[in-house]
Amino acid sequence: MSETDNAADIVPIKRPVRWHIFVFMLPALIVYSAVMVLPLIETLRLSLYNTVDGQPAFVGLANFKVLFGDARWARDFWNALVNNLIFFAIHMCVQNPIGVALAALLSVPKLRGVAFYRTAMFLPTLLSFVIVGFIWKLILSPIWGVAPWMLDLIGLKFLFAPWLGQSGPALIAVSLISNWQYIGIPMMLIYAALLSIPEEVIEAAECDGITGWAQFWKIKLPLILPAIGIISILTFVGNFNAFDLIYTVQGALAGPDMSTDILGTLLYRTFFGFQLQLGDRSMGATIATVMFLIILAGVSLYLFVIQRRMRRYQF
Amino acid sequence: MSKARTSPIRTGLVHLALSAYTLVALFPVFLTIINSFKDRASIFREPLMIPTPSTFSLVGYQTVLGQGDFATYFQNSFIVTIVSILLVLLFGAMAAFALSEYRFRGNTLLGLYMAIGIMIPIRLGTVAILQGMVAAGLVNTLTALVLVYTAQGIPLAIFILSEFMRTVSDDLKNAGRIDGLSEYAIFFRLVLPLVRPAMATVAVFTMIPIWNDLWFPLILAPSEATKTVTLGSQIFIGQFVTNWNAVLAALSLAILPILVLYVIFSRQLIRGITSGAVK
Amino acid sequence: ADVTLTVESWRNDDLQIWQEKIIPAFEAKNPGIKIVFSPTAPTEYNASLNAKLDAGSAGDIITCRPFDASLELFNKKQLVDLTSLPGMENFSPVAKAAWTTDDGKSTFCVPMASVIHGFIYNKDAFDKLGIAVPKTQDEFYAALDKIKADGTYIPLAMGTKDLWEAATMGYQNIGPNYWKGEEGREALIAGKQKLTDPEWVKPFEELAKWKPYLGDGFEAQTYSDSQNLFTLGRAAIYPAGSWEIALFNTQAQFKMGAFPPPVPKAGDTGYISDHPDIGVALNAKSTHAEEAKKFLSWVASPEFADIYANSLPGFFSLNSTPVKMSDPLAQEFVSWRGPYKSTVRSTYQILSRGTPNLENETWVESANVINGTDTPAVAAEKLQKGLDSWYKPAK
Amino acid sequence: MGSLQLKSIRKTYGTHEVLKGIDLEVKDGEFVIFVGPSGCGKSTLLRSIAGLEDVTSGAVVINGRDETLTPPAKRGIAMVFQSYALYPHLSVKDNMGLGLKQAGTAKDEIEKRVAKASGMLSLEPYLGRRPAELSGGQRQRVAIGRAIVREPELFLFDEPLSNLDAALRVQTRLEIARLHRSLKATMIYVTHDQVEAMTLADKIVVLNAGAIEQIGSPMELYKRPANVFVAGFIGSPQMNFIAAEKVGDHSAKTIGVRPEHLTLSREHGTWAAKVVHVEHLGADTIIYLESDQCGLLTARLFGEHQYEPDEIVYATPDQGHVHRFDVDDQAIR
Amino acid sequence: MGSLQLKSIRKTYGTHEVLKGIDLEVKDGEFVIFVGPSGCGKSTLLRSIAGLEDVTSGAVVINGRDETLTPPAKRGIAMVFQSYALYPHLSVKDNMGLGLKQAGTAKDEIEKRVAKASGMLSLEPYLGRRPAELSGGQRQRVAIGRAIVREPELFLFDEPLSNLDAALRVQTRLEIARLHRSLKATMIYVTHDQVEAMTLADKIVVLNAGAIEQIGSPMELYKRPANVFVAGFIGSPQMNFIAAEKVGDHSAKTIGVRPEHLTLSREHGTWAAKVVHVEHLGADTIIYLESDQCGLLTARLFGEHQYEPDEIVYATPDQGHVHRFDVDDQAIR
Ligand SMILES: Nc1ncnc2c1ncn2[C@@H]1O[C@H](COP(=O)(O)OP(=O)(O)OP(=O)(O)O)[C@@H](O)[C@H]1O
Ligand SMILES: Nc1ncnc2c1ncn2[C@@H]1O[C@H](COP(=O)(O)OP(=O)(O)OP(=O)(O)O)[C@@H](O)[C@H]1O
Ligand SMILES: [Mg+2]
Ligand SMILES: [Mg+2]
Repeated sequence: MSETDNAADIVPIKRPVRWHIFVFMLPALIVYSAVMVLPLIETLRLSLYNTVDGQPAFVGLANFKVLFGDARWARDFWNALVNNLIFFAIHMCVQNPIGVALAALLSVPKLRGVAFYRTAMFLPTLLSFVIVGFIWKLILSPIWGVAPWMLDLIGLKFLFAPWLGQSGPALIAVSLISNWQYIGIPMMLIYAALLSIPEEVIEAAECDGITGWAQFWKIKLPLILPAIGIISILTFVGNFNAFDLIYTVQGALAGPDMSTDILGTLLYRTFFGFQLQLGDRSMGATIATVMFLIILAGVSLYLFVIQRRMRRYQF
Repeated sequence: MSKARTSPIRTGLVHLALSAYTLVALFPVFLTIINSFKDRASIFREPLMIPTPSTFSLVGYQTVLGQGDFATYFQNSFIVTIVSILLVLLFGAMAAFALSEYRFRGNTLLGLYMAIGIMIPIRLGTVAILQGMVAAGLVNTLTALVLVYTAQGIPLAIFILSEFMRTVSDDLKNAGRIDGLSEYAIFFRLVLPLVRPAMATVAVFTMIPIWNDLWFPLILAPSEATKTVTLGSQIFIGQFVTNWNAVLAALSLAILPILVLYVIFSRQLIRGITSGAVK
Repeated sequence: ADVTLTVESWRNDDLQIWQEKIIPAFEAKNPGIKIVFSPTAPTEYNASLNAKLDAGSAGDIITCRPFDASLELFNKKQLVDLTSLPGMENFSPVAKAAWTTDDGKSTFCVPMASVIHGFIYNKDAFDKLGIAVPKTQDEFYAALDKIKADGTYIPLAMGTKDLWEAATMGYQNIGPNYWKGEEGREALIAGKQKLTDPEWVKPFEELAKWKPYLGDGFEAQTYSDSQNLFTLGRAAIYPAGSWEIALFNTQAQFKMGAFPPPVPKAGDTGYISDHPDIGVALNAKSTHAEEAKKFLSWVASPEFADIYANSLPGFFSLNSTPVKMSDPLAQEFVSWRGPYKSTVRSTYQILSRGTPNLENETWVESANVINGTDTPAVAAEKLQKGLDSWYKPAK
Repeated sequence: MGSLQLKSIRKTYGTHEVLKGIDLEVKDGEFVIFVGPSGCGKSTLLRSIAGLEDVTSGAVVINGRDETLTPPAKRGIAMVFQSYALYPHLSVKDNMGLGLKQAGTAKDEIEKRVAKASGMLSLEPYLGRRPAELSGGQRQRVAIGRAIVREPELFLFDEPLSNLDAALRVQTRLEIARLHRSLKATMIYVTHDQVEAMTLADKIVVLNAGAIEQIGSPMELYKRPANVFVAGFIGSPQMNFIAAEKVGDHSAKTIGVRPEHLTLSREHGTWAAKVVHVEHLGADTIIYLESDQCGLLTARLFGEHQYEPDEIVYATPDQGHVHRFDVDDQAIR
Repeated sequence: MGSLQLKSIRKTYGTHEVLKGIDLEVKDGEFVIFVGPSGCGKSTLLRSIAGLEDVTSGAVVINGRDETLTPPAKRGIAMVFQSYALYPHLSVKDNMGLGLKQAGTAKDEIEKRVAKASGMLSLEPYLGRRPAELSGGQRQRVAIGRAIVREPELFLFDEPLSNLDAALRVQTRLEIARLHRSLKATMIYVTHDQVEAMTLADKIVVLNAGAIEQIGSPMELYKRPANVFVAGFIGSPQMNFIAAEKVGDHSAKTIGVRPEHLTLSREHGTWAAKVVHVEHLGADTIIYLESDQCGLLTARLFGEHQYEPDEIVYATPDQGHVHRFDVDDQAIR
């Protein structure tokens, strides 16, 4: 095993052109740029345009001024941002730790039935939003009451409330549903990372008396830290782009009273319109640009600061 | 002989924890499936009951299967999903290798550029994509979907794979170089096999949004011949009336193939691929 | 070769009717033209249609949402002016209003159907409890109290989870009685009335009174929960739209009746919301405009009206030629058209063109009022403020 | 205390039987060395003692208790892995200290022991480095250091010195011997180095293809190998084996003479032979001979000697040091 | 052809200079062995030759062409890594065959060469296994096999025999020597084993702390070490160094006598000393002495000898074999 130190390589000046780098990059670069980046840039560009007197016109940063300056836009935006942060925090505190823990349990050597557990626990992640929304609405519904019934079984029925319909709990409830759905992602990534830890190192730890939890904390966790970094950034990106689940569970208006509105729902409602609200591509693109900048900041922080500092170990 | 390194108590606790979460994970799915086999009244009257002879009903499935050419839909979904996954894995892994293996100027910036795709929902680019596809004459072809999904999957693939590729021992790659392997051979013969678990992970992560996507099939390939399962079954999600039997049946049906794909890919999640390589 | 016309629609529930009745009827008369009905999930319809129209890959025939959504498409020249389409004369200007430009000059969709609001009730329950059909507000609450006291039934099957239920089935249902239908609506558009005026606050006050009559946990009760509560016989009254009729007929195991929104005092003029909901238009990029116009003319014909209204009871034809409907519940609804004054939903025309969107805000506030999170006055004030922020009525 | 008993340990991988019933008794404080050809099962046996491999059958008894099912952490052992198995994310210092820290040893005590071990292994300059920044030999020393700081009752060393240079090897060997004496710990040690085996061991266990060929003190094995295998395996260069018939001995099948027990003379001797190749090691000279009578012979002479290829010399076996083996390859005593 | 020239190769890791300007010339077909203490930079130098490390400055010239920037794949070399670096997902056979396959060698030719190499290394039974299923020595042999099947002009071996048992080591050593002769390939070899170094090398390069101490033939280094370092490094047990003053020699700072050049006698001799420890290796006996005059002394005697600790003996240096060093630790000739 050895470890790379990214900075240490000293590249001699006149290295021959390494064509293979181009070859490796090219297919991805072409497909991705043509089908994804160009259309997206085309869209983001709209944030600098708006309809003036029925004609599309370049308006500079006026759209951004509206978004942050107009009381209603700003209120919606900040509300969505705050909700989004809560949404993200819940994912980081619930989904990822549980996902990591499950992966750790699954990777216990010589455990029977791992494939079954793994598949079962990943199943929610395979489901489409429609089914997740439907089934959880059914479960949490006070009318059809699977949840009240089950709480009743353990004598806690009094705890039940129509969570999805109450401003406070709705966001938490939706976040937890999303956690339930997506737990497979961190689980699988971490599991894959754990599998690549050489067995000898674990054996050495066993001999050293480092077992169980201590082994996880002191040996495995540091070795899979890059994977943890990835799930964090993926969660961040995923959460700040999320919208489907809230759409299906709480509707486009992210009720009650906008309490589950996150940036994604705000964006989609604005961009594509909803019901009588016509799609507003310019303002939609403006919101998208702001979201993009937020996410870009996070990803850059990760790529340029965290990822560079992170030590990787080769096996 | 039982095992020295696996104490029964610890194993028991592990099983307990895993089973507990398995229940949490499976219960809603279980609800979906049992209810898809019930008539409408009992779905709502007794959502928790397993189907009894009196409540058992295949009406949902009959509706679904009578509603269109589901064999074709499944075939389309399979083609689109599999081809896209293959392309994403291939292109993504190649780019990830270039980014993680070689130091060159602009490396990180290029990495950042390739990550833009996970930062903006691709749906926002719909109009331009659709215009492009119209111009290229690809509307209502599976190729259009494959292209979009490949582009959509590449950023995540690069993100994950490059991290995993960094953990492949340099000594190993160097041994390959000494052995006269070209950089391509090193990639295909050494690195790819060694990041199998990561490839499986990426395959699964790529597959889910593709399989479940409604939007692009709707926009790019809504014709009968190119419909995907998800698009085919969205018929049942009505405006005012919702045919829950059919929804449940359609969705239960749609889980199965993706579950099969998952099981296939997850078999690549194997332990100790790299053991015995270096000391 | 045959010309194939594709119909874009959000009405995926109608797929069977199109395939089994409408299309065969048309194709039989028009050899050489094939129709493909290609519905989309309603939540995706507007967005996907817009994208396809922009890129030029949309179908020939476009199903129209009422008012601004379609007007926008027409303004972008994506829909063809159908003012002079043969068959258009079968519709009154009122019927065409939802798809006509503000200046009334051009009509761009052939009206297909409207929906009427009211209340559907469980006749068996009413009979059992000895309740007469309420005509006034007082009778209405008396009936609700009686049902509630009995305890067998949930008095009102409505939830606020999906928001629009509260607004559409509640506010827009009973509202016209207070703002006097078209009179109030036009005054609002003209800027002569405000949403904070008593005419417009009153409906909220009524809604607020509904809370005790709703089922447990109504805050999380979804639209389909409400439907099921009613059709499974657990609720007595269902604030409805006429589109429910077809489904309820197949699902309810009891006799049903309907009554229009109760008037405030006996003798008051009653108003109903008779809302144009669906029309069809011609895609400007269609390569088969002639054939498509043939089809549209056919949609404008009494023949189509008859097929459509009878296969979809609850969607009432807007055709001037009366359609004979066989469904009793549908007949009940349509019978109100005479004695009651018709109006369209207050927020649909012009007032939802800006941001914040009045319709959406109305959804949110209606739910808030019922949930008790906003008082009627506060709700009305919020709505008016939102409207003021962008709507400047012509003085 | 650190006694160990192995009771007919068997281990199979699939159908391949790697350990074929190993019985062994190691007394408290003994230094036992396993030797045997590559792949004979030494590491597997060591890992079985540690509890890292589940034996297929048999029992591992440590300090009188059957510990076959005890997890490695509870066996009170320290092990040096043949593949080092260092913690890649920890510095040299932490690699050594982690086990102690886990056991709750006081901080300054850890410091002290790590300092001592790294001094002993000349690792001080590298304490802050991570394994990836070390040379092969340095890594191996860290692995040794990690084991010895823990001062357990039972040490398992798997070829711990194979990547060290001669000087360091001697030095480390002496340190291990000193450690053995001072801790009174039991040590089990795998090595391919004859010198190590001869100098360190109280008892050498010769393994071959998963079975024990002979157990004995170093000199016992050298002087009285029980069979041809042990005779050939112990001692380098290897013992010369000569078909007994060829030299007129009919009571044995094979006779064996170690290279150092052949005397060469240019004038006369028992067996005439031709010089094939000469290796000058400085302190010794190895001469490869070919004789019609006995086939290939190797002779080892002390100091430097000049013999030229193709020269004819006479080799005489040292009479007290001729080994005789029967048809079953067992030594005849 | 496989000549090699290193021109003041320097390599730094961060601020740590690992190679401090190495100049070396290896002629076509030569067998060069690098020896030196653990961590002195042998592997780094080998890796620089292979092109796996970018040298900080200097040039690597192969066959007269400057190949400093040529990628490893194009240098026509084969290398055995100290850490083996086997392809973990390939069977033993494929591990060996991959390079050939890549070069487009015909299938049966690959088969043949792999079969030959695995025969040579006794790997036949393991051809279908993956590295994880092999013992340490078997892995090492696979690494050797992988290098030799390619039959390139330049071989780089990094401690290739360290995990092999004595018999196999001798055998493999001979195979490598034979390979060297038959392929006429140039070989560069790192080892800690003195016997290997002495028997295989045409030329030994003694490295210390990143610099070359001496280059010469094995016997040259043994007989005429250029300085104290080389004198101490070559030969095992180490040469005895005695402060020259103590023994009355004022023209030198240190004198050195190898253990094998000390004669012991119970009766008389130059230096009186007390026996401290005796090691019986069978063929040799190592006796550790302590003398008031010269400090610790090691003597190596051929065969078995009985000396008891605390006995007083007299050690006499072999006059022709006394080395003298000046204040700069350089040999005085
Ligand atoms: N990546 C690195 N970063 C910093 N120092 C390093 C790195 N790799 C090696 N070194 C140091 O460089 C020196 C030379 O290492 P090298 O591996 O060449 O030694 P070596 O002579 O092969 O030793 P050994 O006989 O123990 O294998 C060592 O002191 C080592 O600690
Ligand atoms: N996982 C495995 N599956 C199958 N066979 C294995 C496995 N591990 C080891 N073996 C085989 O078991 C035998 C014993 O291996 P072991 O590592 O104990 O040998 P060793 O005596 O330590 O050899 P060395 O001196 O080469 O390290 C070897 O022949 C090896 O090929
Ligand atoms: Mg071993
Ligand atoms: Mg080295």
